Amino acid sequence: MGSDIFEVGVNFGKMVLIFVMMVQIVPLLVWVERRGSAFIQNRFGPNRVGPLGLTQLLADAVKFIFKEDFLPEKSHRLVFYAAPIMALIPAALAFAAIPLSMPIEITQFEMLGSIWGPYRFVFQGYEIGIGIVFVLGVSSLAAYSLLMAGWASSNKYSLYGALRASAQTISYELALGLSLVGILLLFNTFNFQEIIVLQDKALAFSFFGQEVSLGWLPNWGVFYQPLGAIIFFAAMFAECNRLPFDLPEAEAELVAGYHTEYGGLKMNMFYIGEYGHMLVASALMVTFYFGGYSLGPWLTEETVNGLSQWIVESISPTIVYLMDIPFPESFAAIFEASQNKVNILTAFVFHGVFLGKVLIFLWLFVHVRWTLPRFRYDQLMDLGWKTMLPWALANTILTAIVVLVMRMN
Amino acid sequence: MMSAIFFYILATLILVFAYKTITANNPIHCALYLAITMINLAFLFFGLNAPFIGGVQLVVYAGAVMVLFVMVLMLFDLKSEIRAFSRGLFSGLLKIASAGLIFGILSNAIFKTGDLLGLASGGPGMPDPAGTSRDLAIMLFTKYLFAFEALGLLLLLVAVGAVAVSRIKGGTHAN
Amino acid sequence: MSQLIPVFALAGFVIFFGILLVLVAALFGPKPKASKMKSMSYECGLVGEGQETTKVPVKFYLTAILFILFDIEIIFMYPWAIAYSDFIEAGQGLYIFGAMAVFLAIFIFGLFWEIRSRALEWE
Amino acid sequence: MPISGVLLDVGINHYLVLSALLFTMGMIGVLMRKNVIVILMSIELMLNAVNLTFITFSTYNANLNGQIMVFFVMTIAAAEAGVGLALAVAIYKKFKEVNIRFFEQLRG
Repeated sequence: MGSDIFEVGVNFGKMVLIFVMMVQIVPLLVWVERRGSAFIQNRFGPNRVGPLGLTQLLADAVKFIFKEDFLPEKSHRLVFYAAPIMALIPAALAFAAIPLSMPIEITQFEMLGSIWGPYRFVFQGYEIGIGIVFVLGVSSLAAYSLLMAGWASSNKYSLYGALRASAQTISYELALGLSLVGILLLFNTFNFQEIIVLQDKALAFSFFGQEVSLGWLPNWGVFYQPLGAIIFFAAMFAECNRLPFDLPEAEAELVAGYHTEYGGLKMNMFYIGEYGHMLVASALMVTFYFGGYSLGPWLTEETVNGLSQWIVESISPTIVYLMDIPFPESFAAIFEASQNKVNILTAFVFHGVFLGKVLIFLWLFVHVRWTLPRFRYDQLMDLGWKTMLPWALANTILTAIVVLVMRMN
Repeated sequence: MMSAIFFYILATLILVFAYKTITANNPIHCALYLAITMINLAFLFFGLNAPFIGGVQLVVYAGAVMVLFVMVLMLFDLKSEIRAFSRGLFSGLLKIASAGLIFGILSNAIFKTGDLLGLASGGPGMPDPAGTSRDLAIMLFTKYLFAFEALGLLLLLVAVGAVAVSRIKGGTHAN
Repeated sequence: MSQLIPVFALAGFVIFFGILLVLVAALFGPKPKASKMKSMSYECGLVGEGQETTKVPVKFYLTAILFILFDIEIIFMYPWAIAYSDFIEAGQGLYIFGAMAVFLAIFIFGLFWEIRSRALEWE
Repeated sequence: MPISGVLLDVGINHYLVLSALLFTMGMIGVLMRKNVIVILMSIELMLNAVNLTFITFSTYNANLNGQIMVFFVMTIAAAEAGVGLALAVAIYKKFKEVNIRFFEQLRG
């Protein structure tokens, strides 16, 4: 029973952390986006509030709270209020299924007068066996918030925006789902953790019975699936309703799309959903095609482990020496070197690697937004159905043939 | 204990939203409630060690079919129905009674034969949740291969049929 | 099962947080007197028509229905992709490839038929 | 081997009764509602109840045939929803009517 409560507590903490992470990425990304666009367009961007304008978004958040809570006439109250809440759910649920760092084994240790059993800690909201299908299913729920918002606002531009957005989302979901079949053919598993472990080694495969090995490259999916990676990334842009696919918000035609009638915190919630979606997109991209938290031969687990062992062993005595004050016996364990601390430090290093990769892709999102012009709606649908879907099919067939030839003996 | 509580929460949610689905006046509300019902059912499937089917339920039912329903309802007249239910007290009572009869027959069958099959207490064993997706795939492509190909053909026919219906005179896309 | 409790906890937490935000916005926002012009839906300054007279192209609906059908075909490929290597190792590689080739042929025929029949044209 | 499933504590009958209740609700919806699209939705509800029964028996018997059957049922249900809605939209475009009563008078 005690371990149950411990587990529930740990899980609850993880949930809160992951959600806070998703919510906190929004002000950061908005700041990066505004500064980045200013940089690209040779302007200044927000630079008055705080250092480099960093607290601009805090000021914005405070402003949002004190905005009027507006409900247009003839709107459907329940659905109108439910739509922004619904916008938060898909991104949060999907992000929690992605492993953020390597799982660590915590051995038995004693703290605060009681013994905490051996425990396997995963840096992941939940280890779900069929991760890919789960993430696809959860993120396909995103269409509801668009449709609900557009319909409940009782505004014809909102309705058009919602229909456009949802038609676009579902069209690109096909290319998205199909480009993942190549990854599944290669790795034969739905589990994110296993996919990452399979990528965490030097690039090596057998080709007509001959072992080809490129020791200096990691075994990343992108080297096997370049076309799939491109299709996946482009489809993800459309799923997030980002430029060049941001037709639902084409200002000149549709005012502001499905959230025309929303203001203040409720509109902010749509933004949290959108940026959360970007975060999920980048994390998925990293997990499928760029090795997740691992860096293959460039940064092996042994290296990091040795490094963190050295850090822990050299720092712990220093702290014990420096803090030459009598502290209670029960806290003594905190400052002693142990295998657990080495493991935790290693996990954090890999988490840093993961975050670094994700940040690169997030910057790509911003960069593309200020580089490419917007598509016309018919071009957008043509691209989705007539270009990306056939290419994704070709990628699937090609992968199947190559896998068949390579693995058959 | 935990799992029983979990089951009862899910079951309550499913029943409440299913009830809302068949009683809400506005068809769009019906569709949204049905979507919530289906999401909860997907989680029930996850709990029943059928994770792949749960995922498919999320992708196909909640993510595609119900979105189609919501979109179609938005294309229709947006005013909610004044009378959502068919009229007639006698026929209404008859309908309720026949539904009750079906439920009685079903529950009778459940409680009479549950012990007979020897399933009520635990059952012989469960499929291993880790291996089910792969076993399911292998079974699908050996034993059920013909049905699988037939379904592919059916989907093609439905796609052609939907376009054809939209083309006929007075259809959705007729000029 | 034990995987599912966190999923539900997270969903519940997100919904709770969302409701909290909506409530905060409702509580702290100013509440000026409502007026007819103000609560009208914003349609670029014209008198708002609302949605009752809105004509929506049925095109969207055809896209949605084709999406469902192709989505299911793609979902059918997932178990195939999972079991592909198992079949190859069992020496049945050509069998599993042929099984999917027939299905893919139907899929490709359907896709190109839709493109040819101009069902996916947007003007 | 400990089984990690919901069924650890609740028996098979709970699932079957839940499924029967869902099926009955769907049936009431089909019989009582007037809007043809809501009737289609009620049919989906009934199909879902049947799926739940399949999955329950599949899990309790350790037999995957039930899950495959659910897969097929989902496919057919989606196809049925697609065609049904296509017909409903076609009729609506022509007669501006979604009442099921009206459909009785369609001839030829």
